[in-house]
Amino acid sequence: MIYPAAGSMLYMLLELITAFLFGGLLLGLHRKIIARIQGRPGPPIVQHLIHTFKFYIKELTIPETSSMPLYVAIVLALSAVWVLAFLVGPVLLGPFSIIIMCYAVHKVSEHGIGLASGSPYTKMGSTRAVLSATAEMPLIVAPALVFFKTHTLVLSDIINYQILHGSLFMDLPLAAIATFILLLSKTPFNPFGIVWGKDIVSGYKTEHFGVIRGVMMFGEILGFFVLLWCFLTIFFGGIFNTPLTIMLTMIGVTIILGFICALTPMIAPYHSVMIQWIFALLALINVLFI
Amino acid sequence: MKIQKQTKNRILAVLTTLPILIGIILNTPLVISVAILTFFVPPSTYYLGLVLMALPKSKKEEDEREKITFTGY
Amino acid sequence: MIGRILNSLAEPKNVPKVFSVAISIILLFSLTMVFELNPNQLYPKPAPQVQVELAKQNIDISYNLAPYNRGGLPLEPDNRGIVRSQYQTPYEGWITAYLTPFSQFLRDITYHFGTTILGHPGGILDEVLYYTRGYDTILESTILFTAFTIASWVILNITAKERDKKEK
Amino acid sequence: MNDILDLNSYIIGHVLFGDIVPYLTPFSLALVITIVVFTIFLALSKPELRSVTRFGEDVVRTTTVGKKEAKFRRFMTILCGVALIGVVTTGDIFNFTLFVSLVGITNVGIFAVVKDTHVLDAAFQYGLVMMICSLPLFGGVALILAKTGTLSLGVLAGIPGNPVLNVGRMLLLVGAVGEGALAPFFATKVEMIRAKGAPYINMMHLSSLMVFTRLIEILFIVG
Repeated sequence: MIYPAAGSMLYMLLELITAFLFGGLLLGLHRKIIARIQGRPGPPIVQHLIHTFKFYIKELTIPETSSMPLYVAIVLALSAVWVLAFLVGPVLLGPFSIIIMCYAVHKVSEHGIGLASGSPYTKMGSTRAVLSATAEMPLIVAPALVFFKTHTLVLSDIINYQILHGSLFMDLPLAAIATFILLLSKTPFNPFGIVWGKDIVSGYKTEHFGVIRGVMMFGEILGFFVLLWCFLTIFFGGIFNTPLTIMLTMIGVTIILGFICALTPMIAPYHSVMIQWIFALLALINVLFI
Repeated sequence: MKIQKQTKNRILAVLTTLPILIGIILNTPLVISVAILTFFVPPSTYYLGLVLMALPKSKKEEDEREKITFTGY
Repeated sequence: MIGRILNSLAEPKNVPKVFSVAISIILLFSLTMVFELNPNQLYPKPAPQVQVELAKQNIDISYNLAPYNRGGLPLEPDNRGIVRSQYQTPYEGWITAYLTPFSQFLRDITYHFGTTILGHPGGILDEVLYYTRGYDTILESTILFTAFTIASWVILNITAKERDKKEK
Repeated sequence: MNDILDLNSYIIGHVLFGDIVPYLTPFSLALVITIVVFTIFLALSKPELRSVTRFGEDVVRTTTVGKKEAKFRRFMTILCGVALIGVVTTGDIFNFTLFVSLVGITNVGIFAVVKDTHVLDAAFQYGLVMMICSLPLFGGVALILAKTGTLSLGVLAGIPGNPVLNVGRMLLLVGAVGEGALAPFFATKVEMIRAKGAPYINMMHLSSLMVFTRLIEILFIVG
């Protein structure tokens, strides 16, 4: 059997598909855990993937009020951004700043998805997306601390640093917690998920069905995978640096996330912003320990 | 001349998948393959999805769907 | 308590106030610092008072531009003005003494218009900036004209419309 | 030690555009492509029909942006995109601040022509913040220039940090945060974003986040 060379396009494509399948399974596990904690049997673990594939053969409806071609293009942008983040991050171990950019563009597309359809519910969701862009704060604090500590933001160098000096989690525990909150705010059913809260039907996703929802879910699964991988690599890169250990810890972190999501209620918009801010400020205290 | 929606989608699906296939065959340099994957994976999935979505309609299912008349309200 | 602070931040009216307070706190902290700056940025020239004195004695009429005189003759490669440019260009210092006829007239009658000659739109300052900092000047005027565009659109389409409504 | 290399692994090249001298790294290349793609799509899209429901009525009304208004806002959107390309590629902090203020002005332009009073009120407050923050924005750069004698990021990357430079960075941060309506001052932005015209509003959000990502890089490079 011939393996594709690392860095070739076929290799990257295969990695992409693997990450998509694995991320989908992780989100399925997440849902299962939430159900079990709440005393329900819950859907099977493959359900999230099946859900995504199902949307690919469902009929696509585009509201007449929507702003075309933005309505379609912005969803494609959402998944394209995470494809880029995946290629730069886990596959090529490139600069972390590109992943920050991808997160920022993800916020923009969330906002755009909500606005483009013209429905009042999605508009509420997108207004909240702007509000929740304050999750920017942990995003600036964590890389800043990592940069001051390691003097580099290229992921491969960060990993090398951690192999030499031990994991960054030991030095920057508060920054790691802030990043964990960031990760938490990207998982489904999380307490900070004001943008897709059920109080506004489905937030910015209310109008999106059919193929376009499938593409969106593809992007979200990849995004979850990339953020999880970044969290593990940046703060635990010294311990978990083989594919197997990373996969196992990803499952572990997903279980923890499941527990948190199942046991916490949805927080009101301004309070959600406030809590994320408090964690970011806590991370700033970490500067004293460097 | 107006192209039918299904034909248009098929053409676009082919057009968006083609660069990926070409990239795999030619073994393009790193930066170009990253760019190709970023730009063409989401639209190709989208258009392939659109083609898939329309497929069952052209067969028996379409007739069966028409048989069931709506009797709500 | 924290919730109340955040709720007050949510009111757009309060935002400029909070912002200016934050800036003043930072500025107050920075005032306590010892500033030792890089002296390389100053170009050599006679002190302003000496420049004025020289102009009074009519030794060199170009000193009517005091305290901004940079010397040199326009478009004379052998007699360049003294400038410190950020980027090396072959045209450095060529145009620091160029004056429009009106500015020349101002310069000739009195030595009190130095700042005016320099600072009016199209004055030396623009030229000096252009030849020492390059495209920044274009960018600055772009910002200005964008602001003008917005203001004129608002005046033409909103204010004028309101006036017409009132007349009706 | 070169901070630009630490951040980006390698520099693709310099664009010799007069003397602004932008440089391209993988990071700024990704930003430029994102901005170009977004600007094209946002400029091409037509504004959405916003459905509005009112309490006590059983009707859903749709409203949209007027043609004249849409034209002007589209122009501002494109201008904002061009300014954003400047923000992410420039290799000179003073140009960076100028581009950031151009972005700020165009953002106000996008909202200044909306005919809802609450949006205009919020835009007015945002304009006030922008005017206030031009002091720290340009002051910070002036401080950096006075301390190091250079504005070029390529040179600044090699200069080690010191307290005065840190004050300059702090002022730059505050200024750019205000100019781009970033995190703590989101209130005006949220109010403004209730306006109609999805593509144009989205540009504003894009611009503030792009300014933010570029700002992080610049703060790392300086000092």
